[in-house]
Amino acid sequence: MNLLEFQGKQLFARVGVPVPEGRVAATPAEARRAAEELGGKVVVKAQVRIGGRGKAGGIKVADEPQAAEEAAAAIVGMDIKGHRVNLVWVERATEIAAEWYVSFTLDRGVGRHLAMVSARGGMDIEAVAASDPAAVVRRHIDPVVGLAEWQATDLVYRAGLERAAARPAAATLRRLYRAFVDLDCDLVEVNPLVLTAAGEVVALDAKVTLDSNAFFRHPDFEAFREAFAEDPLERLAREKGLGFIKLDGSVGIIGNGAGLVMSTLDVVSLVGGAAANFLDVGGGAGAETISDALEVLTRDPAVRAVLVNIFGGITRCDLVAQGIVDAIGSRDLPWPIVVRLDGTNAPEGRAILAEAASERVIPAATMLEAAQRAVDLAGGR
Amino acid sequence: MNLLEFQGKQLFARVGVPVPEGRVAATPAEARRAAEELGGKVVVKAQVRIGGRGKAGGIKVADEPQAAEEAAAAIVGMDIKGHRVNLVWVERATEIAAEWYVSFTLDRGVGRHLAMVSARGGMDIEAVAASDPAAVVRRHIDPVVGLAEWQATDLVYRAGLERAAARPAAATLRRLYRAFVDLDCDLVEVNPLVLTAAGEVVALDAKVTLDSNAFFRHPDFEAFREAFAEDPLERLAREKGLGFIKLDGSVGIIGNGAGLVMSTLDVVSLVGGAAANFLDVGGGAGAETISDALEVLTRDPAVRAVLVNIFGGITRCDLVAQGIVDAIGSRDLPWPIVVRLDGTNAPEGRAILAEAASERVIPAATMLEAAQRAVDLAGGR
Amino acid sequence: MAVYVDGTTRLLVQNLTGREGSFHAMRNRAYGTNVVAGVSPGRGGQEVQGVPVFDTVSAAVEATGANTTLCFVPAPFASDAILEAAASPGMRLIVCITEGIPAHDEARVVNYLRQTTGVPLIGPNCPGVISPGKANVGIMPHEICLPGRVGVVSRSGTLTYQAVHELTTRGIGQSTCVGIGGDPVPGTSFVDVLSRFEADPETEAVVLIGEIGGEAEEQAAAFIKAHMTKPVVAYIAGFTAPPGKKMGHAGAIISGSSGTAAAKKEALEAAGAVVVTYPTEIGEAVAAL
Amino acid sequence: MAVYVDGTTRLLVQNLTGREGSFHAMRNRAYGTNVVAGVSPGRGGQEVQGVPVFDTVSAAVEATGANTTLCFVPAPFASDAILEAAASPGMRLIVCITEGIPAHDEARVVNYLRQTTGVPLIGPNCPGVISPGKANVGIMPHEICLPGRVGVVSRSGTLTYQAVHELTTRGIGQSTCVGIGGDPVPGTSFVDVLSRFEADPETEAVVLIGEIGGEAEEQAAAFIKAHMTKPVVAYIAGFTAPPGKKMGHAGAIISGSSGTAAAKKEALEAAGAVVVTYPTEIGEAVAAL
Repeated sequence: MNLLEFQGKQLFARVGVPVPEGRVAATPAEARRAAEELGGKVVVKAQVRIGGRGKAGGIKVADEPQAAEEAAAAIVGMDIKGHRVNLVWVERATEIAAEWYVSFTLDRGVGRHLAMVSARGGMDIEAVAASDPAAVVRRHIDPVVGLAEWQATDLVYRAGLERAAARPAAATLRRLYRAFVDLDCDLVEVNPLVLTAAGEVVALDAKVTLDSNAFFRHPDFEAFREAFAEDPLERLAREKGLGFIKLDGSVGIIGNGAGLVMSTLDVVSLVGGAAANFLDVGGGAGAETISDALEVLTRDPAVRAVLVNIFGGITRCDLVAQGIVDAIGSRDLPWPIVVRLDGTNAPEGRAILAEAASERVIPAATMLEAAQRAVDLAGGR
Repeated sequence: MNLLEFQGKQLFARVGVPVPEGRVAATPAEARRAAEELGGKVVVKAQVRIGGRGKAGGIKVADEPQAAEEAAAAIVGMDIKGHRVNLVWVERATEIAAEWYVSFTLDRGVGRHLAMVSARGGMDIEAVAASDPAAVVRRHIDPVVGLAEWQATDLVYRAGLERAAARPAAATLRRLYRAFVDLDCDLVEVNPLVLTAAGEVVALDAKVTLDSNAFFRHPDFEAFREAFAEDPLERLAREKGLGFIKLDGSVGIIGNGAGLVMSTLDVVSLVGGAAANFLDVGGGAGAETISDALEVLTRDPAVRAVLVNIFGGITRCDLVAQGIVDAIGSRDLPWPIVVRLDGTNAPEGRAILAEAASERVIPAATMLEAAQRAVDLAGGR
Repeated sequence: MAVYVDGTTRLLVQNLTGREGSFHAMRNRAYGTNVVAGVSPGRGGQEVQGVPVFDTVSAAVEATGANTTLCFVPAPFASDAILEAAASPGMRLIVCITEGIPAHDEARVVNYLRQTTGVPLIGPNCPGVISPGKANVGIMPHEICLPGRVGVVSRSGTLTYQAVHELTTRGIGQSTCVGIGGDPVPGTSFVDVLSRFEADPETEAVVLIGEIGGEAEEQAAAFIKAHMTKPVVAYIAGFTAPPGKKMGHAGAIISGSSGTAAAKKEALEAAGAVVVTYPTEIGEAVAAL
Repeated sequence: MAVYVDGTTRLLVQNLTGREGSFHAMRNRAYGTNVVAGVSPGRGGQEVQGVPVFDTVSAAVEATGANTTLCFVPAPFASDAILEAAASPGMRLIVCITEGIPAHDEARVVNYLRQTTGVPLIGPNCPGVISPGKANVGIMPHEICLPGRVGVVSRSGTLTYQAVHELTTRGIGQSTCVGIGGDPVPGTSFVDVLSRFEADPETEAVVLIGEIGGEAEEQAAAFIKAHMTKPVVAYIAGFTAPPGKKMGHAGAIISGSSGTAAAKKEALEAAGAVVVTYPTEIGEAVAAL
């Protein structure tokens, strides 16, 4: 789960990483009050879960409260790469002596944590990494023991961060790493981490992605969602425990397992159709889950036909069939459903569908056949 | 540093291990007040840093305050294996359903932590271990990752602790292990850890040995000493940073390195003498350390001659010699000093002693010769 | 002997008393797998359809000689259960079905196993491993399998079934099918399984099922090029997939251009693998080898 | 090639800018050891009598090809410094002089090294290792050494010197002298060193210096009995030592009757070693072999 900047900064403060003082504002008037409370020069920053807001005009410096109000008026409501800005973060301006880049993430290629540090922080770090790879120091960290003090120190000196600030910089790296691990983050990225004119190390930005699998350890993290401008369909799917992503086509896709659903998307595309969504019911889905998945698709007016592609393993095809029959019985589904069942209890599942004998349900023997039927029924592309 | 029971229990409380409520008392009147405050039946326990106080009569149950006062009167001032009782611990009596034994220590043989758990806790655990080794379950713990939840559970079931209490027992083991590691203990031993009639797991005793090398992480631990009845000579030596143990003979021993000092004790014994002490100045001793060591020995009236046995490495013999010369110059030392110097800067050291030309200083060429001269000067055994 | 599991497998099921644990343990037993014990702390002494349950892995192994474990322990406790299994003497394989284990727990456990016991872990978040006709350790629907000489390895659960199904419906049997799972830090990689297939006399060809993300397929391609003499047919899912989780600039810096379905297909083809476009082509491609 | 250190040793000194670090580094250099670099974070770019100082071990190794390190870092930071050295590619030996490292830090580091890099660690709390005439890496007073064919290994710092002194004054030279240190969890055990001496063509006999406590001498005895063909002369200190730290009942249960000087002497004699009573007898006993 990607956090907004100000939420990431709240987490940094928990582990002792200094961040500039600030306030959240939803309106220009609130931004003005925030600037008045903070006093002096402030920065007004769009809170969106996407990069590039600086170039898009989503960050403005304001010398006094009136300017902050005007900046917020310009930013709130902006569209940044499809993300609407609902909130701004107003924070005290920082006098910058140096800008660094720091991130902690998992390197899936080796199965270890990866620290990346650069003395050339700022907006264009990807360009720096591409043009001068040595400018971004990369070091793997053994997750068994974590980031040792020597390793934080080594990162600081090797990246060529300002020598006079080596101790606070290394200490900040260790705190950010602690946030990464103890708060179960998939990513902690600070760009820039700055050295202030006063010699302090401060996180000026915060890009934090939380591992939602670990929310059982952090029940308070659910509350972060309240500030998001979440798509209502995606919110409904999440609440039902379904993996859902909205797409542009007309064939609604329901499948079990991300790989099979991705493959179904590919096959629908290859036979000339386009998927309306990605919807993974996960492993071990029962009748209610399938029924819920169909309900989610009813909310999307772009859907013309639905393809249910299930290969049972831990999921039982009889329960899937029962869920389809239940959904048809309780709701007036506006489209035909092409169903392909194989694997655990597939014969029982096919029998349940045959017995229900609904004309809305079209059985298919193979994945390819199912995709072709669904695309035909949706009227092609 | 071995702690008193009540100090160990203070540490247990810090990590969430339940202990009975209690009070420290130095006099019978204080013990009475403690019993009055606690209410009901109490146990009055001698606070000494040695085992076997139960058998020695150092633990008494008191049904009401008057009995607690009488118990304290009997216990305070007792001598238990050479340890005088200055304090008692008055604690609320516990209704015991089962008594277990638990300890965490380092197994030097394999270099790993060792957990030992037995369902047969109580006073005679060593006898249990000797007669029925299987009754004490032993498991090594990898210090890199610590005591995992599964391992605590395994210890509980394998030791046959009461099944109904498996969860709180395993949780208590993990907390005790946390105390062992986070508080830098060489030993955490609870005998008995009890299951109460109410189903709670409570530490009824606490034997905790702290690693004084880690006191830089725990500056508050120094204060524990205030409750000890420490030998004044040993206290002085400790304050001077010297490794000192008082012994029964007449030859004062000063050496560098525990091995060399032990060897010197052996050689003195083999040539018919007896050491008055074990005194290790450690590695890298300077002139002042040697001078301090000699001062400590002046406080021991049993010393008749002193043997300084130094093999220089990180310690420099010239500084040792200077320390001896300084001590002779500033104090009237009451005994002859046999000095054997070899190793780093030994010629310089011997020259310094020769130049000082004190009749109190007798150089010796070898360790054996030095021991023989010192024993002779002390008048034999 | 087959890869990973066979007639010598003595299976322990962790959380046998759970709904999924008991369902799949009984399916595996019905297939011929020797299910010898279950573990559920606090339930020692009970039985699940004749299979004895123990409080701890160590007690189960001592009593039954279990040498393989199948873990259905819920995600918050699963990494601890894997460590428990790995610490047990004689354990030669851990298969973990559990999905949703926190990434940091998984990274710690996988690295710790590599550094210490070296007991292979398949999964987490995987369908397990089956050697058709010999043993099934996992949740794969064994009805779709057929004994034979093609090894199957996949990051995706249900796509594994799809691939096996395509083989079986064309009469092509499988030596062993391994679902390594799609989690960020899988205990077993494509390369681990490919090297076993290469060494396995009962395997003559390999089907590899990959998907977008990570570098596992690229690493597999490098291994195939350098070490495989047996032919490999591959399928990659996700050509039209929406972009996944954004990992900030860090993700872009780490992965560069790798990780896309097209890049993976290209790498595998350059290594000499036959890469098919539809899952239905898997069987045809193997038949054509 | 001698055991552990020789003419190919390229020595890095951790905390070279400290009082003891610079003193002993210069002594080692004067003896002929190739001291190539020092590390002191924050002092990179400085020099100590011509030896360049770096901020980090990785920078020092990259610039100088150091392959052995001698650590004088103070106890609170020493375990971190050991891990830093162990993580450096090409590092083949770590010698840690530092005394007073907390026992849990030491246990973690030693176990972690065993599980991962496998780089040998001598110490902590030890005098180091010297191959007379070749290299001295540590704080041993090399004036007392003589090149020759007797290997010396000891848990005790100053008793090592005493033993070497007894040999040299009788004209008996040493191949390598190793002080393994007397800490609770030494990085290197008697057995590790004995096995190197047994394999070393330049070593013909071994002197072992033990002391009360622990089981290291008993383990050495078992190794000598099972694997050593070269003669061993041993000395044990502590027959009249006062009882050490009481480790509760736990200590008594773990150690049983082992750990006393008498038990160690008995075990070594039963393994075929010559155990002498006075340190002065060490030279005589070796001469009599």
